[in-house]
Amino acid sequence: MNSKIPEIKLSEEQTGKWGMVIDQDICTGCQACVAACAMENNLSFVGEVDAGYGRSMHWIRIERFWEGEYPEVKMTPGQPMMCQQCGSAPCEPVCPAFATVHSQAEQLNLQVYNRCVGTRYCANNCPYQVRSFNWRDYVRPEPLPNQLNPDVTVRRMGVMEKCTFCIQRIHKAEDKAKSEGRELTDGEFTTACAQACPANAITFGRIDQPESLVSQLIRKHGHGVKHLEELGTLPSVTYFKGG
Amino acid sequence: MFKRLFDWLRQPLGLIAVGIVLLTVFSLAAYGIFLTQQSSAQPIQFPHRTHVGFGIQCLYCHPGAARGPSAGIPSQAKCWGCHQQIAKTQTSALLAPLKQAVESGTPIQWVPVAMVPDFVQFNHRAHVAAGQNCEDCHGDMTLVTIAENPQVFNMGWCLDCHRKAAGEDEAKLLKLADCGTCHY
Amino acid sequence: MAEEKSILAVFSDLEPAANAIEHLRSLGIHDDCMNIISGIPVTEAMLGRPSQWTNVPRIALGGAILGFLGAGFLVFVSPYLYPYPIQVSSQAFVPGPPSVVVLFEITMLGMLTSTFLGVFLDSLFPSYRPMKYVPEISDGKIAILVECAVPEEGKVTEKLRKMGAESVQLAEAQHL
Amino acid sequence: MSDQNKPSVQGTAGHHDHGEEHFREKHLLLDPLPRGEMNAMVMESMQTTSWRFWLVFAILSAIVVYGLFYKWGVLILKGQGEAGVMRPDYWGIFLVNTVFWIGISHAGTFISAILRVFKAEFRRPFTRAAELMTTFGLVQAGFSVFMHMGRVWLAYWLFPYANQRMLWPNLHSPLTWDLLAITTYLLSSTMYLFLPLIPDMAMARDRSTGWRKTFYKILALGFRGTEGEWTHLRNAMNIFAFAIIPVMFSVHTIVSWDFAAATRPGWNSTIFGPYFVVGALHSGMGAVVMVLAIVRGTMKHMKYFIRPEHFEAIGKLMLIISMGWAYFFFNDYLVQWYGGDKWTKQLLHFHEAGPLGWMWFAMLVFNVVIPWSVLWNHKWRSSPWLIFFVGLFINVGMWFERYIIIPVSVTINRMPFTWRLYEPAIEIPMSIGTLALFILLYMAASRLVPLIPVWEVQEGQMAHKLTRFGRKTVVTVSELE
Amino acid sequence: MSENFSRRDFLKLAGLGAATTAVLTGCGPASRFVRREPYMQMPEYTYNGLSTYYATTCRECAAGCGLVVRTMQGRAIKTEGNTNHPLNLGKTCARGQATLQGLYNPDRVTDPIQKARGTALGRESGNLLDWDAAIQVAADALGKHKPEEIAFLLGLAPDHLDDLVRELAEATGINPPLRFGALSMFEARATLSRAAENLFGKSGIPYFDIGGAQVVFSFGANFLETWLSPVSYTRGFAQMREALSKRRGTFVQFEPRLSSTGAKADEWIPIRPGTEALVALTIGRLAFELIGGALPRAFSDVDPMQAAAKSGVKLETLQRLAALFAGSPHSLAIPGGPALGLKNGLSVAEAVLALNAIPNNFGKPGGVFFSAPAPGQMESSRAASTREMRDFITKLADGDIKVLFIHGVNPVFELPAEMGFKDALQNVEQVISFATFPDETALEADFILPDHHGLESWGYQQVGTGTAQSVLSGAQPVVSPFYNTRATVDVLLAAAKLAGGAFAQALPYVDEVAFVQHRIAPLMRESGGPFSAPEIGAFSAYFQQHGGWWKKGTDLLPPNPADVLNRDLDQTESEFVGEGEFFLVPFVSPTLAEAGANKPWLQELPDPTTTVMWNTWVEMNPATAHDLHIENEDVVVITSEAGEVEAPVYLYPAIRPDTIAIPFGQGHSSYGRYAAGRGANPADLFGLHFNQAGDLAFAGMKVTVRKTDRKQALSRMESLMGVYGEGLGQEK
Repeated sequence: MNSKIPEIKLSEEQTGKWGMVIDQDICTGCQACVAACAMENNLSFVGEVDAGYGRSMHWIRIERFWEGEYPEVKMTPGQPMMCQQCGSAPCEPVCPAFATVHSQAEQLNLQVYNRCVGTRYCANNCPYQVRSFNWRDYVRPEPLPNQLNPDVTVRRMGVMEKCTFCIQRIHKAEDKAKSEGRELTDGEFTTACAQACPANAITFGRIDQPESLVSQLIRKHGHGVKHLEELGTLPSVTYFKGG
Repeated sequence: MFKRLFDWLRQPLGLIAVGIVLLTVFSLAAYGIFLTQQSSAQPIQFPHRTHVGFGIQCLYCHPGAARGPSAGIPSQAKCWGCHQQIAKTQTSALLAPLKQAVESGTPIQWVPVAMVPDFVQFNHRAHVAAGQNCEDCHGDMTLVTIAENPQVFNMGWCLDCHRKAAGEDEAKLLKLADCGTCHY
Repeated sequence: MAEEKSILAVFSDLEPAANAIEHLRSLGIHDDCMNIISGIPVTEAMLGRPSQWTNVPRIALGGAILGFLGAGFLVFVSPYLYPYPIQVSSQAFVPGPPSVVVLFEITMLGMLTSTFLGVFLDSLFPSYRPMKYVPEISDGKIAILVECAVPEEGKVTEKLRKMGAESVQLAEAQHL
Repeated sequence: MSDQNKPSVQGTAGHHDHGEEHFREKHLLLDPLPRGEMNAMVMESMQTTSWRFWLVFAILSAIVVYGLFYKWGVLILKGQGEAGVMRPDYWGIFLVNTVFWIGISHAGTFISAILRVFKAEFRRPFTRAAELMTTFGLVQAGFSVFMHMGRVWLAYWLFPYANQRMLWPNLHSPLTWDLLAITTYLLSSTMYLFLPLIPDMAMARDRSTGWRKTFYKILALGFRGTEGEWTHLRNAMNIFAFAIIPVMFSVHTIVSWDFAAATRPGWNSTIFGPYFVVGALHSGMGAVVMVLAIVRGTMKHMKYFIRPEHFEAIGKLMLIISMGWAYFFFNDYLVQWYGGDKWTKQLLHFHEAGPLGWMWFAMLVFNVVIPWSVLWNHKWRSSPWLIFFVGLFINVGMWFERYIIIPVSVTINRMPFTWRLYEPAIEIPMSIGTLALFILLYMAASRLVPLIPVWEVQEGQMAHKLTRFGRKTVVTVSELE
Repeated sequence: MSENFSRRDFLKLAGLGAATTAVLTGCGPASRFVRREPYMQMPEYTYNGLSTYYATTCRECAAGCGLVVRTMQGRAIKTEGNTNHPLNLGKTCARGQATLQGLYNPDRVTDPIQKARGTALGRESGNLLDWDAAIQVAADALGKHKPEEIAFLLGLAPDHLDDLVRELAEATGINPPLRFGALSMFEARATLSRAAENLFGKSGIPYFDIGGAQVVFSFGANFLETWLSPVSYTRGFAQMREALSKRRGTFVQFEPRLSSTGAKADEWIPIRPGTEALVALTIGRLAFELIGGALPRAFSDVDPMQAAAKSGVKLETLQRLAALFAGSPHSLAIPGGPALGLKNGLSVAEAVLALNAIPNNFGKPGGVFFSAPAPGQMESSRAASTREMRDFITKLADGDIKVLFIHGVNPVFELPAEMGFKDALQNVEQVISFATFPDETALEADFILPDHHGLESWGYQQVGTGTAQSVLSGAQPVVSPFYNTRATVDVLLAAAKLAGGAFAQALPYVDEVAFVQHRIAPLMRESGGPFSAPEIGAFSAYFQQHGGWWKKGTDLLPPNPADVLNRDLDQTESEFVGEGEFFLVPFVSPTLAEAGANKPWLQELPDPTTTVMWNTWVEMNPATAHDLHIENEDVVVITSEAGEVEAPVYLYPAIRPDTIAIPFGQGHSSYGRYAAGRGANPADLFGLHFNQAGDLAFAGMKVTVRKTDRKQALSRMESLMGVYGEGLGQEK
């Protein structure tokens, strides 16, 4: 019996540790982040039929809608939608196998692939619909597997997956900083999507440190939006609608 | 016909026979599964004991352990660096595979001994930096010829050590016992 | 006991069976030596028999307590057994309302399972040894099984016949 | 058997008048037959099979082998992609079937527990028939849950056991509660099916030979019918009758919490618990009348045991339950309509006007309009075949209801960019396979297990008699315990 | 240096990789049977389990962005942008990210092969050669023909191969290499260059400083998709929009079909195709009227009323836009995209460029420049226009060319079928392709002598279109070649040596690396670079390590604005070819471009505007479709004077009712399993009409649309229900 486990209760105000800000005003919807994510995180491609049927494995997708009718029609700014790493995530408590849990060290929603038995309750309960399920064992013909990132587990059939905020990069950077006996600095590393974004619309960093770039951006913009905040999910991604 | 067979099976001798058949089938199945879990033999009967006995440090051949996630298998050039100066290399039957591999330029097909599953992200560096010695996990290499792992690397075993390492430090425990520390 | 013989008398109706029991009692045969076997549940009161002792409710209670304790272990102890803290959403390790659900279900499971097992324990089920029985019983007849050292076997048999028993016989244990 | 062997009610009633024939014809419990004769009838009904029976049996077996086992193998090997599930409809027909079969299973408990507690005497001949449905229905529900899982070979991870990862199931998850509840319910309803079966097994044991004798001997556990055995049995059944009622309610309530606890629009409703329970009873009672009508029509001697009075009585219950369902449905609908957020309103609109709007209206017609228009009439609801079709409609309607709640409703979520309509694929043969397995199990059971609890019927016949009050003959029931 | 990298060294430690690629089976059997192979000789800069990063250049388009590729145990794991590279500053586009899927593509050409023309790649249709034989083939091709019978067709990128062949051509008299790519066709580079020449007296690709602009008017320029240098221009766009540091810039897009660039505009003006020049000049006139002063000659002729009527843009709108444009000292007008692919494309380019004279932003921040010339950029080296390609094809068809070497371009797919490239090849004795992938052109060759993938090869690339600095982007192999391929430069060097004579003298280099070093050697003497070294070995190493060489300050050339407005500018509307009722706007798929179709993840990227994956679609206004009784995903046949194309309809709300649009990028008949047989190629529709500068008038057609009775579901990321309300039922 381990009585020393601290019980953490997240309050309404508490922010997470890692966060992201996305400036929709400059997001061009170019899909570079989507491609970067797929390359970094060993995402499977699923082919035309499955992709069209809503089974694509994208961890990040760019949403866009239309406003008005021709000729006054406008495309709404691209809205990159990925796991919002909720502070109080609806996906977590419903997993019967503890496959998706809250990391107290990193304040992220973890998906432990090997623990997943595939009930898909988490995905069902995710208000952002950002979880993807391995509906099949999607084939990567040889030699495509050569590009697999050894830092990221290759998922197989029947397992849920989602954006991890590139936790492998977090660990790598933390490990590097530790080996050099220093603290991790802001901007030392970033997620694959933020790294690729040609418009620099995505910024990643510590939202619990007031001096970090993300915190500064949130303060400066002043009108950031968190999606479906009204559900009390405490998301870690802030969107600037701009315009 | 069937009825006679059925009747025969119902008497004690028949029941014993059924039992024996079931037991045999089950044992064979279990053995079959057991066989699939066995790794094959090493290409070279590498005697860790001898090498450690010469005073060679673990990190001499596996320097990756201090630097990064993987300890690594030494390159064949490294093996040859010493062995080409040793006369026995040319004669010993046990060393023939090494000689052959180096001369023909074919890689040696080592069979990994210490492995964690693919969904576990293990980093040697952090463990070495935390003061773990190689033998804490891999056993005392002075005692073995062909390396074999003294324990199964399962999650309970990992966590046991992580908990001890954390001691009373709550923040450290949170970090060391976080699912996301190893699984992503 | 010296010589023990059992007598099995089959009655087709309640009334004569009840009378027979009374008469047997007057012959000095103790209630404990009599057993009634019937094809329908005949309550003790119908035949004027002392009420039966059953442990089933107690076993059920015991099972419920066991179930509750087991559930309590799962609910209150197991979250602290983890060597690592598992946090889901912003819920406490031991969440209130869900605990009630688990406590209820497992308690009920314990209780009902033990009730079931209680029947087995109390009735010594399953038992495939030879037993004193006649198949007519399952046609709704009522049989009185006298199972003690009977001093006057003939007299008892006689009496039972007189009381309207369809058949009276020395009961032999047989495979059912 | 002679006439004297008839239960003692005969002797005391002994009063013949013109009304008595009418009563006897109508009520099983006033139309006693010697126990031996009833035993023989039940035994004969079990042992009689026509070629039609075997034909149906063979066809169903083929369907089960193909639709259930073969297709399930395909599903396991190739993954859930073989089914029609996707984002956002992560849950499909398998869970519809789960809810449906759990619903069906509620009827057995309702009849044999609630009606037993309230001493509704008409239950006596068909408690077993209903209880069998409970058990077999739950088997299908369990199968359906496992079909749904992405990695079903790891299903054992959901059970609490001490593993080397030191992980226990997540007690926060409604699915874990569900698993516990269904396990509890399956075990307890099976036990509750078995307890009253023991005396009947003893009866069958005494009347059969060959393999049947062995079979019944094993299952009768050596029951003779001693005072002690009966007492333990009665006590246990009493405990069960009371205790299984809350379990039954909890099961479907927890099933509803799988949905109600989620953040989905349209699901997050506090009334889902009772709504689901009533819905379960609705489909369950519908299934009971269907089974009874078929049993009565196809099995020998069953016309004696199962009479129009029983359909009439169940029909009344069905009418009440249908009203209850309509009440809860309307309650849920109104509140969502009135106060729901924009997504909920979109969802309600989608239910009615979306591509599956016909299903929504069919659900209302099948669940409310048809039962109400038929069941109010005493004569109509006494007709086995008419009520069979009412039951059929209700079951289809209730399946539609679950289909609307699960795959249709999850189409509409808070991310309109992902809305997509669910198109079932491998689920269809597998669902048919599940249904076939249910019927198959029931058919097999009908030939292996006495469908009529003879001793309970006899007990009931003993307790009922006709008494004359002045000029009027009425039925009186005495409590035997 | 290249000898130091043997395939063996790189790939010998398969172990960890194998363990990684071994599927996630838990403790199951699969992980028990892993073998680990040690390095034979571990490179000194490699550590077990640690990544090594190599700087190189992205070859997915001709822009020349710098990449840093993460490699591990000899495998390329991830491409990332080179943060020091002035062009992309650490950023990449989707195609750059997916470049590894080309490197490890299952359908690469693995060995040199001799094959029958027009057959798919396979054992039965050809016989594998060893490299000695292959080089002999190339040597014979060079040595046994007259120089004027030898021609090279190269890709769009101005790289070291281009320089090498150019040197060869100068020394031996073979035909100078032609550089071409579908992107240059759709970007109408020749038109831009000619317009600059006409206005400023100097040809060259203009550079638009979008980042410094306050108001941007883009006439069809799809600079956020795949136009000249998409990453660099996207960064410029972001800077323009950067609301935190300064006033948020305004962006107006004039185009008949809302492109994904236009989708980012504050205002989209759906002008009638063909009236771009007119509208630009009208805005110029109105702006001048607002500013006051004498109307310059360029704008004096336009009649705003008439222009409004012709273009379908309200006069008030034009006036408002003119005021907006005139109101800022940093207003920028950019011509591009389909607007230049009109028959009067040059007029459009001139008119729009002339607009920049209103705030006179030539050579000023937020204005128009000439791109900084890359170090060593040859004046003669520029991409061929489509008309030049037509002339070349005529030459081929006439049998003037006996030997054709093709590298890095796929004209059979990219050029309009009408041009008859494929047929013209029949009159070429020998076609030798250096293709990495079995694309349509490679299959028409007699020999394929496969080049390395870009990530396996040495080289450099001149960056000429999107940067303010003078950049020579360096390339080096990040992994050793995966297959039995060989660098084309090495093949040519060896072949030239074998061929002897003038060829051997022309190319005295030992190998590719030596040639690259020879070419970059002059940079050692240049000042202002990021590094310096006294001798070429070190300098070359630095060059590869940094990912290239660039000057620190800007090297943009200001254009000469003197004559811009003092001329007559053509305002007539463009003519359209064909009888159809619809204007056709072909555009390059932003995610696939011309060569991305064989990379599965690029196929699975949703198109930014339609979110369609894996297929071709035809965009049509919903109102038009309604009139024609066409529904979403009905297959239609588009007929132009040149051909027919079949594709399903996408009801696109932001397109003019008289216009349809179709993306370019799919419709391959070969090019690997992910590309072949997928979608349709709009190049089949293009007739041989050119604008005044010789670029193809690909947007200058009118086409007919015929509905078929088939439907084909489009694979979309979006929800038809959620985005368009389709299938949700009628609103109450």
